[in-house]
Amino acid sequence: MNETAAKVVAKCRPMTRAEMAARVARDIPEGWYVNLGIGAPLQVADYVPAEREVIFHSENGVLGMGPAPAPEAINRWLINAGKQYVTLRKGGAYMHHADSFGVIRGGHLDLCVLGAFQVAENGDIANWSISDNDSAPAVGGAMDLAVGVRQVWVLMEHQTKSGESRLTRRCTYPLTALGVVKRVYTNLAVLDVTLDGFAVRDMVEGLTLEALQSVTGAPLHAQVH
Amino acid sequence: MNETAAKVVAKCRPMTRAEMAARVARDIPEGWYVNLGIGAPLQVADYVPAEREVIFHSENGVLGMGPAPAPEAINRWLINAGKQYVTLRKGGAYMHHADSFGVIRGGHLDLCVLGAFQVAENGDIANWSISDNDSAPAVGGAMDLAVGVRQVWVLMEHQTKSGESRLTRRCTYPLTALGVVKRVYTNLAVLDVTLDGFAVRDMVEGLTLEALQSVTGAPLHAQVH
Amino acid sequence: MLWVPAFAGTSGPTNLRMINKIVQTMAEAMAGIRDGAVVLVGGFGSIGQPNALIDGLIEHGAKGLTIVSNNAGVGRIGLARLLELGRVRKIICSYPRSVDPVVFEELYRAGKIELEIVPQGTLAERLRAAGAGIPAFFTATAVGTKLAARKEQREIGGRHYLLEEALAGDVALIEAWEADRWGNLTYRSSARNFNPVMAMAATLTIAQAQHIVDLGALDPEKIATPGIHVSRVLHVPYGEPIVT
Amino acid sequence: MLWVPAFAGTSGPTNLRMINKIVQTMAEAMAGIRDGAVVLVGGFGSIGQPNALIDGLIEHGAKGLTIVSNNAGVGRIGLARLLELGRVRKIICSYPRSVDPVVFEELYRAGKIELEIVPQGTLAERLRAAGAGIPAFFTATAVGTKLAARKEQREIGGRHYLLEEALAGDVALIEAWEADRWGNLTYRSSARNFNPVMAMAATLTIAQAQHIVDLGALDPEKIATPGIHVSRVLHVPYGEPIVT
Repeated sequence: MNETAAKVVAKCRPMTRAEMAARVARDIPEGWYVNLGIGAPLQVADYVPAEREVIFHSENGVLGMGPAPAPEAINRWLINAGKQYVTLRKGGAYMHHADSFGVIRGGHLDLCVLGAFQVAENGDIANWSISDNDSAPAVGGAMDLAVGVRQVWVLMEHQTKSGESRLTRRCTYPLTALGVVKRVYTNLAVLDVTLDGFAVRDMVEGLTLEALQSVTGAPLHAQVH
Repeated sequence: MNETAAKVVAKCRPMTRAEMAARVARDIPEGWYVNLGIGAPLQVADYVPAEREVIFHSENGVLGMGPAPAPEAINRWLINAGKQYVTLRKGGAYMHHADSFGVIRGGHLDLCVLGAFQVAENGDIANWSISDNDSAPAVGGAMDLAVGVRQVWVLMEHQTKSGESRLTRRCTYPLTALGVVKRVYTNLAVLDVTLDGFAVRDMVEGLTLEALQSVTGAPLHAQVH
Repeated sequence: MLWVPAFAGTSGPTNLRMINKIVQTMAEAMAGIRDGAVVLVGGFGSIGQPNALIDGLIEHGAKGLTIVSNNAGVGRIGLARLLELGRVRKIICSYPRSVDPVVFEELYRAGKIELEIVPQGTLAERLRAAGAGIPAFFTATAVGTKLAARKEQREIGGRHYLLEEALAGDVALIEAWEADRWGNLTYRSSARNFNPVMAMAATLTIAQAQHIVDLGALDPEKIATPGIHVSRVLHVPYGEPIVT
Repeated sequence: MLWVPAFAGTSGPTNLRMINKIVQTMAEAMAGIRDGAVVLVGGFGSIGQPNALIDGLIEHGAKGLTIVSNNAGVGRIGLARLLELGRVRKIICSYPRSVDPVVFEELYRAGKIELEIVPQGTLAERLRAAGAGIPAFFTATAVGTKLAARKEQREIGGRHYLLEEALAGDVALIEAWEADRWGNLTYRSSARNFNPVMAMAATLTIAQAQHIVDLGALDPEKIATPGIHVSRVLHVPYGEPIVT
């Protein structure tokens, strides 16, 4: 990393988790059917205004999921894929697991927002295991979502805690799916995955393309609007 | 056909359609899940006493089908596979076509009673088309039922109108399924399909094995009880 | 076309940009159906059959169609009329026979329509597979019969099976009992039949419904087709079906 | 064992030889489960999980089991307890991690339990396939990943797919909301999850239900598992589940 770039990165304020979730929420068109992966993506639902009709799906057979209930109004049989209590909006429906994954694999959802360890410039995603010798690998519904949903967006920190880029030329962690990611939201930028690799759609205030490149493990292109 | 045999056949009274249906009904154990093929087999339901719980399934998504309704109590959305109005018994349920054939193909039904053109001594059945040049072949659910249900019984006339045996060494009509028939109810006899071929279980009064053999296109064995 | 502006007069919209799949005219319901489309038509015989939408399709005028339906029409109305008008290139069904299959049989004998006979359970499963993202599956149905011709066969666990491919539609025509503006559907008794699997198997799913209800009025445990599988809903309160 | 004599005291039997799948004791519910059985266990986390039946299986004592379940248990109770007691040879699941997967992880690290990780949608579909008489199907899930190892791959219509086989159980343990004597079941909210597909995938399906209702009390449009997929029902009115 050259020094100027490093200074630029150091000076800008990365987005918080909440800001990242809000940014994703802002970009979801009204009327879309959306699945939110467990972890950070689940927060996205909190930032879609209630009067805007985005229909959330949860792998465990809930379509039309609403926000967390008030403590006195919890339905103890109604959870999301992250095993948190949720509500059902008017117009919501329940289905069994095979039907629920039929919705996923059959390409009926417009969007899935997933967390990830790494995303490669060819759209590959690694989000379920950090090693081939994982002590207890757990895949859940990630692979089904990644291949089945029409569009996959990833929400993740730009770098690991030790400073490595999570955006890479090729994934080094075990893959979840090949070439499926269309967009990445990080704490520093929003990037589209194009045939030419990562194209920067937006950056946090004060950041430059050069500075972003200095903390990114794959070549960046300026977005053509 | 030798003359004595012919006389014996001519003298005995073949069962009527109603008697054949009643005979099948008598042999269905209580608690069985049963599908009745369109045509003559549909009549079998009329001969199971109401207090005996046999659960009838219809391909078009009805489980727990009851008898025909009184004219003033017809539900115009409730028909059987033969497109006749039926009723739903207490405990009945509706399902869509894929689930309904999941019940069939998944081996969940104890018994299917089918009509047929021919049954061979190896259990092959031909019941959907009488020629490879059929003007408009129509298979319906016959092939699914024949391979999917745990036990297939056939209900048919012993001979064609022109006097040919419908029980044969090998089917000459287009096949519905291979080696699936376990029992045949005709207007003359009840026969099991065994590894050795047809074994006579019962005959109409006055008939002899020799006489029955004379009108049957495959070797008959006396049933070992 | 998942999202369309709400129309005044439908079940209490307060937000003009909310999801509203209910259309007001047959022309809107049929918009965009192209010549050559694969059209899935619900129903088992006349029960659960979307007769109004079939008439709408006749009016719409699309031709060169492939029709997927359990039956091939009765008499000279509805599906039979669509065939008679020469709009159908091919029909995929399990049971083209009926009490009066005159139109289909005339066309078939004259070589003017292609017929693909599919066992009823295989037909239902191929549609469900298309809806569920399963491109192909094995089934024991039709092994050893002439319907197995040119199909891949495989022994699995000592039994023989055929490979069958998913059957997707460009359009599905569905008959429902109740519907809401999100496209959630219920059916009545045995009128459910092929409708739910066809609804999920098509790109553009159009439902006619006897009753339009407010969002939230349908029991979420009882919705047989969730709205995600439905593109448009037309209110057609025609009353009782007639068995043909 | 589709037919068992009715017991006095159940929902109004007048015919002593009628179908009655309701059993009165846990011992009857568990009767016949053998060592080495493949046991499907419903639920997604603790919701829809048949905890009473799992405890009954522990009491019953069968060992060398293969457990098929989305998760691998939490803490040291229920499924985790079954594992800890050494009764489970192999577990087939999508997500063995939990807030407290201590027992599973200990056994797995010690090489005392075999693990087959299956993507959640593939797991649900393999179970559904077993129930629906589909021996194998293709899916795009897991193509190009290490979970594709040793699986047959095929290109269909320009896309790559893996062949997955049906997953049948000897036994299924199910949690339902309501049940009647024919074994018809309803579920509550998201507690439906794997239960309906597991119910249809096993030879012996045992359901625990919070409510036993009279035959005919369940809406036939709302029954999520028809009784044909259920062998035995045990009344377990335990109240509210706790998320773990």
